[in-house]
Amino acid sequence: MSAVGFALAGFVIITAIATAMLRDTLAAIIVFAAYSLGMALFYTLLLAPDVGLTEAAIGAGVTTILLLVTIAKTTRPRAEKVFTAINCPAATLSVGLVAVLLFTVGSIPVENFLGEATPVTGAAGTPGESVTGHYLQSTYEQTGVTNAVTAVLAAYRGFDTFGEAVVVFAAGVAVVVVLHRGEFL
Amino acid sequence: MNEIRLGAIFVLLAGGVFFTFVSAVGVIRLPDVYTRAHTASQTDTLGAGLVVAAVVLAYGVETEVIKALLLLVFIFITNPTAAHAVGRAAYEEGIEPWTKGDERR
Amino acid sequence: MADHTHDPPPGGALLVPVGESVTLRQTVAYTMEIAAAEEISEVHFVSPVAWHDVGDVELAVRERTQSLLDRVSVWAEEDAPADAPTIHTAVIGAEEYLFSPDDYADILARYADERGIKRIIVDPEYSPGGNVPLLRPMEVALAVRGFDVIEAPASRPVRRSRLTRPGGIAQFGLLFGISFLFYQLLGGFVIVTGDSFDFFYELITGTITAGLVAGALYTVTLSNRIRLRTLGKQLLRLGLYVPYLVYEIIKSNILITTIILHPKLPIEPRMTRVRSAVWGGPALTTLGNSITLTPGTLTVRTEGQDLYVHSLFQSARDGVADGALERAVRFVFYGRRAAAIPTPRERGDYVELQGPNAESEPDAGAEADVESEPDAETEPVEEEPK
Amino acid sequence: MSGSDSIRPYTESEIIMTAVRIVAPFVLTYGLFITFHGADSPGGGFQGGALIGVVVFMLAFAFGIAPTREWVGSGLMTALAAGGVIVFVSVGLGTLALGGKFLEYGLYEPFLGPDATKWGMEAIEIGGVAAIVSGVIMALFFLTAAGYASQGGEDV
Repeated sequence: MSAVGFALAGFVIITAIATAMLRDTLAAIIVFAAYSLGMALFYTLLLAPDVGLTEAAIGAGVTTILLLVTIAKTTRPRAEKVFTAINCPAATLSVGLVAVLLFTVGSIPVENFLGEATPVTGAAGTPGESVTGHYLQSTYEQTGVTNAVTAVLAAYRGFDTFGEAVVVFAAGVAVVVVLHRGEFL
Repeated sequence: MNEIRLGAIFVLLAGGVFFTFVSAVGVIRLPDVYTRAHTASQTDTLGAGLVVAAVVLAYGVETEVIKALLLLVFIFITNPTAAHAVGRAAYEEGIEPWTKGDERR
Repeated sequence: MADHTHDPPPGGALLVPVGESVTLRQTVAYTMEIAAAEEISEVHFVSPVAWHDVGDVELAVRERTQSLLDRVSVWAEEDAPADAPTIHTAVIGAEEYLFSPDDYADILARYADERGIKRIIVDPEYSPGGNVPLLRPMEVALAVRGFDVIEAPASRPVRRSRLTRPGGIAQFGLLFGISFLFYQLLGGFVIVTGDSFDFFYELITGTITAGLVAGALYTVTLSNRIRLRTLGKQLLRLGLYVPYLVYEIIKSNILITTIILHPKLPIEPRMTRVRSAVWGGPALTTLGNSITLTPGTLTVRTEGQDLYVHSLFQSARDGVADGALERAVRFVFYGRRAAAIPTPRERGDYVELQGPNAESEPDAGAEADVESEPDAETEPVEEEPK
Repeated sequence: MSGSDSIRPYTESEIIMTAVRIVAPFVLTYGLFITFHGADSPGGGFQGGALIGVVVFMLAFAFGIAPTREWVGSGLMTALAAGGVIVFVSVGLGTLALGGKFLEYGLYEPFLGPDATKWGMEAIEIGGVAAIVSGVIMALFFLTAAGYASQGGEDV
């Protein structure tokens, strides 16, 4: 990862922590928008422009607006302090969970009990690599589509995407129900 | 020729970064929401403009150049509008502009 | 849930929570109207105050609230009918930590229950927690507690242009063309350079897109006053204007950079008002945004042809007063002959609202008299409650 | 704010309204472009749908939420969100009816020619995902802005 990548990663982590710790909801929303923008850049840097585009449009744009409308309609609690106190047990638990996940999904190479380095997911010789390679090699001839991400979403994992789309729809319906409205208005 | 182009790109990028940096300094140094709205949007416009100019120079004649120029057009429409929206919201809220001698920072 | 510790007053009573709001005066008038019509015997104006501000600020808050209540009771007496109801004012919640809408509803409900009040009138613009919007949840909370909550019909009038304007086939066609061209531009003109599949694909999707865009927005984006010839000329002159604007931007950017980096920060911000000699949305927007783009000046508000410009230093202000940009915008929209016009300062259309040369109330920058007369040249406006 | 007898009307800004009028068609075109070109370049239904929804947000901020809601209409949002699900299911069930698996686009080749897979994916991206996302985003915005229905709170 380049220096720009590290700088962006630092920015993203700082804004993420600030979002969690700010007591003023409005400030937290604004910092969260900055976080989303940083994430969008980060995804683009990692050659995932599709995800970056989604993050910029949904994370920085739509979510911010929806959250702002929500505090405009409900309350914006006032804060005497700028930052909330850290809940130490919860913070420890979260950090521990993230660490365990990082090792188990293979984002960080560790030595197993035999003294061999476990491979990072997607690295040469791992199952992840062969799946990635398979998609990248055969997507075009199988689907006629050059963007492998779209092919995975719409063709190889079409059923999952269907579920995802229905979840989005269900979320909308749930809001209608929660707000006691009979229709989508 | 190539060195000249590279140098020009470098100068434009450096200028863009410089003006963006100045705008960030301005946001911190200036006293109130109106004066900050000035610098937050305006110095940015030139910064973005210079960076886009560098992109145009780097790509040469391609369709990407037209896109970059379009980007500039939209920045020139939306950026001042956003600054105006910020200032307007402050004015509608009844926030009085800072004047010289006012201690409020 | 309202358990009555007192008998209700014979003629009934009204409770009105009050706080700083633009529609407070109207709410008081409405309350007294109701009181007169229904021969109410008691009206309570109550100000819930949250003591977030501890220490010496508390006293100031208390005094401000008391003076507000005094003002309200003076208004109420002005509007009172012959057999005036007794007017009570009170500050409540002083010892409590008010936070959520429920907290506000609780103390209001307690006050009302103690005095047997069943009806509450709320001011639509009133927000108890300062800039914390609580009104609707508070109303709900009060209604749940069994009160009859009435929202006073006072509202801040809103003037705005209509979203859609009448449009015809010309507007549709023009927008269709623009959208189609933009679509092909985004695709890098694959329609020309690509193979037959690309051609059909871009043609079909482009047409669908342009059709959707034009169908959805042709009444929004374009007005029926456009004429292609004028539009073409304007675009051509806009092409001449842009380099000039860019030059101005660079010039003032360098100026503002030196000011920001200057250790003493030599700024003299001031609000000014310019009655510009341009009218209509596009021209006004071009002028307003050009003023904003030129560092040192920021268009804060538009009222008809009036632009409220916040400027950072004297030379920027002089630029606005001398109207160079205004002249250029007039050239773009109305042609060369329209550009020769006296400067705003010569016309007397330039007013400083702050500083030593301030026109009216010196400290009234934000709340200066900005009453708007309906302007003949502005877009059609409609009145509607906010 | 002192209690002045007359109320200063709230005027929407001419500058913001005009800027939105100008920018809106380009954003909508771009949103549809991204939706249509998800197969060959970054983009797709989710991203495009979000941009289409954002156009409505822009109009709502410039012209007021209530007028924009009337202009959009609840029917359109319902049609987009529910219609999207129906389109998605239909494309999938269509292949089942032809004797294949769910979303086995290749079976549409007799009707759509050799690029059937691509057309099928376009159909679910555009008719399905983009429609659902744009409809739900608009609906969420207007629903949240309108607040609870129990208070009859229609004014925004």
